[in-house]
Amino acid sequence: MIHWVHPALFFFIGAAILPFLNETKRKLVQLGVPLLSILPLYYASKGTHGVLNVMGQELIFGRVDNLSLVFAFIFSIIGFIGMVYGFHLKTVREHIAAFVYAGGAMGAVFAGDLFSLFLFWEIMSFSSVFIIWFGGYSRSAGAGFRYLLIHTFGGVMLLGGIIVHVVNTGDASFGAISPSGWAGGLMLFGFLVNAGGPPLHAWLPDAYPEGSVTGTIWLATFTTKVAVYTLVRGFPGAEVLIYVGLFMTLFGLGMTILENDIRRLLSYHIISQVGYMVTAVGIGSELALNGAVAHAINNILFKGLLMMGMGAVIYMTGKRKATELGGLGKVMPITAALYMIGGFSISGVPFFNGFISKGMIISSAAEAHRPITTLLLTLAASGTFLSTTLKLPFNVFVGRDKRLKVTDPPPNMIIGMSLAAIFCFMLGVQPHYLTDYLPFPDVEYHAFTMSHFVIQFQILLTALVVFLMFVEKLRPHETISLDTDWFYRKAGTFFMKFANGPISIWEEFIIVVYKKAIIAPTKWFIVLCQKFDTGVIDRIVNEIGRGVFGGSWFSNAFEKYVVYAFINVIGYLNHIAAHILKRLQTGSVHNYAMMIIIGIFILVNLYVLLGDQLIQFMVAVK
Amino acid sequence: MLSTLGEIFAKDQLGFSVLSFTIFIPLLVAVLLVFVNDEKQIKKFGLLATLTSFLLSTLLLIFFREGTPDMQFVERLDWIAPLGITYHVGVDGVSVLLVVLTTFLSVLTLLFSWKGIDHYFKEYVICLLVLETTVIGVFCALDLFLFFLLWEIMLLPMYFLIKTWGGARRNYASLKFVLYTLLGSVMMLVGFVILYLNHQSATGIYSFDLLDLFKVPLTSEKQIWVFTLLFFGFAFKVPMFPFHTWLPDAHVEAPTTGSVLLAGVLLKMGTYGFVRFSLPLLPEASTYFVPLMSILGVIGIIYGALLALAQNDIKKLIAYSSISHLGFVILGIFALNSEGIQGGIIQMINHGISTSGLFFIVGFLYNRRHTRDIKEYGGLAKQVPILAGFYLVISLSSLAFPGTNGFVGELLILIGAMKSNLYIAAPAFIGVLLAGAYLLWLYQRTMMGELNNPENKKLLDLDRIEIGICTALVVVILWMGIYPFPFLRMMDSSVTFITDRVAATQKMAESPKNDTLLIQSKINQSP
Amino acid sequence: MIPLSYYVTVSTMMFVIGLVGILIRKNFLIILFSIELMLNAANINLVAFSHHFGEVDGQVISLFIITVAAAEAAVGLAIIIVLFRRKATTNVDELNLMKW
Amino acid sequence: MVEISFFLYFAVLTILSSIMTIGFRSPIYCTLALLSTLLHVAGLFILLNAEFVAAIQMIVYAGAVLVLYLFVLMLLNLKTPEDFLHKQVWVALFFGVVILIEILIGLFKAPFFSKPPVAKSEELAALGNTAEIGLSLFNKYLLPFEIVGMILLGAVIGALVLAKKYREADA
Amino acid sequence: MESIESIRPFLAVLVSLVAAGLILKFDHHPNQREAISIGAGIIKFLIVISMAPAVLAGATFHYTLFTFVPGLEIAFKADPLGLFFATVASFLWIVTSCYSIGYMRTAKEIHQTRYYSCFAISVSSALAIAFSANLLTLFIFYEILSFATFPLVSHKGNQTAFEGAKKYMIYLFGTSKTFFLAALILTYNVAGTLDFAKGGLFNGQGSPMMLTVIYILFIAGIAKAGIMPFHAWLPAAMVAPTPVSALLHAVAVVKVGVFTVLRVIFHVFGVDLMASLNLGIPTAFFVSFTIIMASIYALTRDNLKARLAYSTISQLSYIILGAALLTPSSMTGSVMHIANHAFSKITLFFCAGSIYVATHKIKISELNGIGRKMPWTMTAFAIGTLSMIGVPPAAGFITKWYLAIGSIEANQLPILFVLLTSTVLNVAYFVPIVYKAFFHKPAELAADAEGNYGIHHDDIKEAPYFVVVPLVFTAVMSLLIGLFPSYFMALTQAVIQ
Repeated sequence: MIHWVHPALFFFIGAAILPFLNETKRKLVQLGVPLLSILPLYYASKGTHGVLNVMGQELIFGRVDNLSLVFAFIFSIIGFIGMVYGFHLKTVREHIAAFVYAGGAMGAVFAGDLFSLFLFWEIMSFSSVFIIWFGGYSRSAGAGFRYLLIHTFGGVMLLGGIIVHVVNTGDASFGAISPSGWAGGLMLFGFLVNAGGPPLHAWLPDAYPEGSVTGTIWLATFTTKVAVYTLVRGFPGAEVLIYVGLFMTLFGLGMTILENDIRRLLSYHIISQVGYMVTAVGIGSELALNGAVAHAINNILFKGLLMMGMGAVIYMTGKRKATELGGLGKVMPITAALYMIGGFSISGVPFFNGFISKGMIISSAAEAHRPITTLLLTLAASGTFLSTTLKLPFNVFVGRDKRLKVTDPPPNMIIGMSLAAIFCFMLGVQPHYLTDYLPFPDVEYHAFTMSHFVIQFQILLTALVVFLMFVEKLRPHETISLDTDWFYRKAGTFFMKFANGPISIWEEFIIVVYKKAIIAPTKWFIVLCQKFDTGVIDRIVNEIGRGVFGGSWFSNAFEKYVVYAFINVIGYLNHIAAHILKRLQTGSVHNYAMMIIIGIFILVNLYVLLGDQLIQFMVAVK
Repeated sequence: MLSTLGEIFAKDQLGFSVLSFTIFIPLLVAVLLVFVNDEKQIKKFGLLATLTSFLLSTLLLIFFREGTPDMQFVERLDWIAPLGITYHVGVDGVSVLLVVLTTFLSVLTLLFSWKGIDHYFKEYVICLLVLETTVIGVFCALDLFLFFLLWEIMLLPMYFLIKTWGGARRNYASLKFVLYTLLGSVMMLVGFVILYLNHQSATGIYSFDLLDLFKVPLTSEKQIWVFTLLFFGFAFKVPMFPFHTWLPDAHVEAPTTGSVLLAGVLLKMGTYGFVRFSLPLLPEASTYFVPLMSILGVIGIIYGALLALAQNDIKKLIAYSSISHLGFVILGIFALNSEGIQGGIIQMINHGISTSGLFFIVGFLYNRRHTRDIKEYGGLAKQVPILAGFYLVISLSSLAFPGTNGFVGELLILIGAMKSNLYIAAPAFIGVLLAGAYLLWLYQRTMMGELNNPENKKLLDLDRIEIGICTALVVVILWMGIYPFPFLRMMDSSVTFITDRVAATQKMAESPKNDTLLIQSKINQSP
Repeated sequence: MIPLSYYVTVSTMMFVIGLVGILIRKNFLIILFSIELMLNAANINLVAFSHHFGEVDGQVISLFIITVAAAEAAVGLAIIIVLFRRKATTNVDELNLMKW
Repeated sequence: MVEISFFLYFAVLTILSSIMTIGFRSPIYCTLALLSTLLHVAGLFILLNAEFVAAIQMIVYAGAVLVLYLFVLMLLNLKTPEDFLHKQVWVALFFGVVILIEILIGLFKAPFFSKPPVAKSEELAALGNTAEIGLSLFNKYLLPFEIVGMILLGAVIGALVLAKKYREADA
Repeated sequence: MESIESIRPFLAVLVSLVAAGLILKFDHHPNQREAISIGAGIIKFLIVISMAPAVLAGATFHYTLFTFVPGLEIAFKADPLGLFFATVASFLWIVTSCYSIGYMRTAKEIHQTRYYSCFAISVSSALAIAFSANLLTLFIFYEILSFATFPLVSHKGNQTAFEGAKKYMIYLFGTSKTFFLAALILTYNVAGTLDFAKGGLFNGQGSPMMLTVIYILFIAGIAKAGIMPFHAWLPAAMVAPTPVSALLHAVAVVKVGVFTVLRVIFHVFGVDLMASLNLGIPTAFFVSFTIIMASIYALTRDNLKARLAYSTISQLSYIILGAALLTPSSMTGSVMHIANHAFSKITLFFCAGSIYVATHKIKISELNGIGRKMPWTMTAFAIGTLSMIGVPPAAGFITKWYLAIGSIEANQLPILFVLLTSTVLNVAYFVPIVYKAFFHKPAELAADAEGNYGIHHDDIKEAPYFVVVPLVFTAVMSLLIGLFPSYFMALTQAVIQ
């Protein structure tokens, strides 16, 4: 006997073969896969299976225990229900995404170590976003994108936490983790993002209403519940979760009362319900954990039912705002009835499953001696009744008749809803089908006590009275409920502005810097250099050259006026002397005689005066 | 006389005076050409002369003995014996490549001149041949007087080349060229004479012989004086900043062959002078002047490059790029280590090849379009793909693209310079960068983009001779770029000899008991 | 005894007079006279020294001089006559054939 | 004292007549003054014990040469010019005086100046002896004597040739 | 470590050089030409892969071509890091060659011969860089690569292409010629050698100050790695034909950049020296800035290739970040990311090219609904996207995983947050493309700036097989590497040890 076949495999294989099948076979596969996936769950033996060694890391794909099994079961079941509900659809891709999504959720639930958990976690994120996109509303794409962003953010936080954890402890197995420190903190944050925890919860009411009618079932089921599963697994008894959970519960509730969009209202409701579970995990007692798990499972069922009901309304009418709807009870009686079953379940009306699980959580809070927590949770239960079970159906199914020409939805939808309703009721009256499979089956919890009944009825009646008193006030309004998504939408816009503004400027700046700060000054400098070269250096050279030529003028002048003048003067003197001599050449003997005499006289005198020196000179010359 | 001629033949290691033949064959043919008038014959003779010279010079490469710093192929002959002037030629690792470069480029220039010279063709060839003789002689001369003599004679043909076959402002340019060089060479002569007299006073023998002068020590102060004098001689020729302004003018106005020879070999004479004379003869002064020279080199690099970026005239651009490139050579030489000097020498060769190549390219364009204005061109690659291809390779070589010869030189220079002085060498990288900028920009402006100018649409691509010229250059570029080791090995021991000489004095300067203390203190004071 | 110097002084003065005479006179004859004066001055000197040293040589030479003077006179006069025949004057200044 | 008186007389007149020789305007007067000069010089010769020379002086100079001059003078029949002095007269006089002074200064400095004659009186007595002169002339100075003779001959012939009146055709 | 003298590294380089020559020869025979291209790619890949067993066994292949200048050789060495990169590059060349055939023929590009030959030279250079045994060889081929890719970038020959190519040149040459060359020379002067060595080549020489300067010069000089502020060339170079962008700007050029950085960090400086100089962490923070900024900027780009380009800038810094953190895990992630990013990003580029070929659309805003018409392309794109984001089990996750581990090992929590933020940003800029392609209704046709109407939505068909098959193949590969990373992981381990 095979001990272990990973149920996610069915989904993945299904997703893989789906595109290649014709319509009949495809529908068969659609229904068959979730059913088939239940089989291995039945045969699964508890323990660790499917250990894979990748890159030196042990990946545990199959840790089978009560906690994982019970989630897996419900995933299979709701998968089947969802497939039935969406049976009529001809689209393939949505189903592929749904299968991958479901497979991811399955995988995450069975993941025994943090790596494989993260692996499936991411698969979930990336497949679920397609479901939102397949919604086909104008806002789907944007909402899906935001959804994906936030989930990626949560995912990376988780990854960060995982890494820190693994590095710090050297242990990658997924068990209880201390919520303090970076590792725990980041992982907790990552889980809470998926659980719709504040302040990043806004993805939930933002994205879920934009999914397709059928797709929303899957959405409402997997992401948050896997998150609850991981919280239960990882952070049982983390004190902080109580406060987070309470906040979620009340905040979600508050928003439901204000909300007009019917699926958005339900989405807030999911937050509120998950808040219960988170609180329970925070309380951390065995009962509380049981309650959390039970409530998660119930929630999957009744929330699926509610979503299916409203989905049917939307599917038939094409309208999604409470103000536009009304009086549908006459034309869609089955839908209305089934919806009411879901409504009763969620608000904890006895004999419906919510009664059990909510009771478990509230009593665990009481047992933990947390009166305020108990009180607030109780209050929230009445609020739930008020909004989901009374206000919304009243406005949609009763209320002012808008005379919409619709009928009940196609049978497969009815069947899907019915199946869910049956489960709700069945688990409400026979809770041990559930409680036996809870992680702590030994814990005794008796839901059907008198006090529980009484308290619950009181609460519900109070809520009913309030509703009747304020029925007019609770008429739907055209509201725009502000939520934290406003912040991150604005932040997104702002961020894009930032990206388009300063960052772009920075980027342009970098590019411009090269032009302006490097190229342009270089060009400028080059021009400067050019000027320097021609204007200064070359000019100096030319000036020197000119100076040299100026010098040549000078020397020319010198030559002309000094050197030549000297020679000329000598010439002139010579000339004059020659003239004199010529004049002396009189031919007159007298004159000659005179000259001879004077000459002799001079010579003699010279001889007399210089005779000695001359003699010495002559001697020296010799 | 006959016996001394016999001496020449006996001295050479090849068995015949290969250097003298290399040097004087062009001259002889030039003389012969006086009596020839047929243009074809002139071409034939000219080509024959340069080719012969080139082939002989390749013998130098083939028979060159590596691993010794000694002069090789030495020929020595008393010339003016009473004054100690000899005809003494020889090559070592520093000069042998330059000799071959000269003969090589001469062949190419002569081939280039096949057409484009429309008047005085005979005189033109004679000028080229005489120029070749003198330049080879300068690179071979081991006698300072012979060196100086050839150095001066070289001016003549160059002057005529610019003056007769030059552009519009040829008178100005040629005069500037000659005056500049003469001014420098006069100072150089004074420096030589000081060396000469020093040798005489030390040994009692008059000698201009370089190898003799090596043996005579010179006091530090004298070295500084002589260095300064020689500096002007060489720096004007290189030209170093700020003595460069003759170069753009001369290049722009000179005919293509003039530019080629001017850039290819004449400029090397300056840097060659530094390596041949300044460093080994005046090691202390060289050390002393290292900061100044390096800074001038770096300024030259950046300044030349920046100015090249500013030019609109292709030739002027390349002329300024020469200043930049020779700045590298100076930087390398005055790193005073073997990498730097080797790089400097290799860079001389590179610059000779690549810048000549660029001038050839410009010459091709000019022969076709008769303009050198960059704006007139653009998108030519489509019209003249072969030219564009060669142009690209040569440009890359010039900008020191890895795989071309330019890179080897620049790498070695920068290694040497960085080793020598990090902070001075660092700005040189800007020069490296700018070299890429101006050359590629030039290429882009001329060759790429749209072929807008209708005149350019009639351009013809290179003909067979032109392709031959370019191919020869590109082969050398790639050979030296990819496998430069043989060239480096040739000059290795000569360079080591020089660096050893310099290093020896540096060591001496470090030891305290020496008259070089003065220098040392001066160095310390210098910023 | 009359000292030698007296004679020499006389001779000198006479010589200078002859010299001056040559220079200042235009007449060829007077110039010849002046020459005679100078010769005589020389004669006086010769004879005075001859007397002074007690030797007869001076006198002998003075005789020669007288003889030569006579010859000179003869030739000179001949020239004068020729000149006069040509130029009809004895004025030396007019004999300027050497002028160039 | 007599001797000095005679000397003074001869000396002074020699000088004076010399000056007159060059100073008279008329050549005739000049000739006569020259005659005077020569005669007085002869007187000086006598004072110097040179009788023979004195005799010759008178005979040859005064008798022969001067007569020759006079003849020529007559022959030429010269007119007395107005400007008998040359233009350079002052220059000549200046230099004449200077030269005279210089020579005289030189003479005064000369070693023989104002020294008594070295000759003895008997030698002096013998000086005037013609025989002595003759002996000397024909022994010691024979050659000069012959030469002088030749000179005279040459002068005579020369004078003849010069003075000969050629016909116009010969000239 | 065993060292084998073998010509194989050089042969691997040579093959595509020869191919380039042959391609030029077969200028007018497109079929032969492209067959040569592919054939050379296959031979090259086989040569490369033939070295793998020995290298994995701890040996290295050496081949010294010749001495370049005294003391420096042109030498090739196939060590694990080089082989890693060589495998990626040579393998993707085959794929890209096939893709090019489809792309270039369909887009009717000009100068195809030039394109193929330059392509071959580029790949050859990339391989040479991968197998360089020393910095000098690396530098030479680095420059040749820059240059050989220039004609590819400016392939279109219009003004934009030239502008882009000019910028490309200015950046790459500018930085490499100044900083890289300076760093190389300083290294040589300090260490006396340029041969890569395990644990660095400095051997204790050089002052810390000097080494730091050298390191900074290296980082600044290797602009191919696209570290801010030296990244602007990359978007500009996207004017190239898409196969060029794909191979060169997802694999060869930019990877050469980061590969060089890794070489510098691992084999020039060595991990120990890096640690002792305290250079790693500052580098990590520096590139973190790039990661974030480039991602944010990618968000604002409407041009698909520009967005991919900025994504590349961001992703490249991952690799450097990993190396800079200097822990074993981070280095593993770093080296692995070379392959991961290569396969993923090339898929994305192929898709962009496919879209262009089929529709001539380049803007993301025009891609509405295109996924329905081109399902294969856009599915591959989605897979590539997932890998880029780092969704397990796609290849990108391995990187992210190891890098994150490394950041913790290095005690750098901020780095971890950078990685995580970057992941979110990756989603933010990639996912809209996917959902637009699949879920948005096609926009009304509007005339573009030149007055041409694009292809009507209904007329859009899937690109030709030569285009689609490679991109699907690489998409699958990027998944497979994530699932079966053993080959690359083994090489990576060999690098790290």
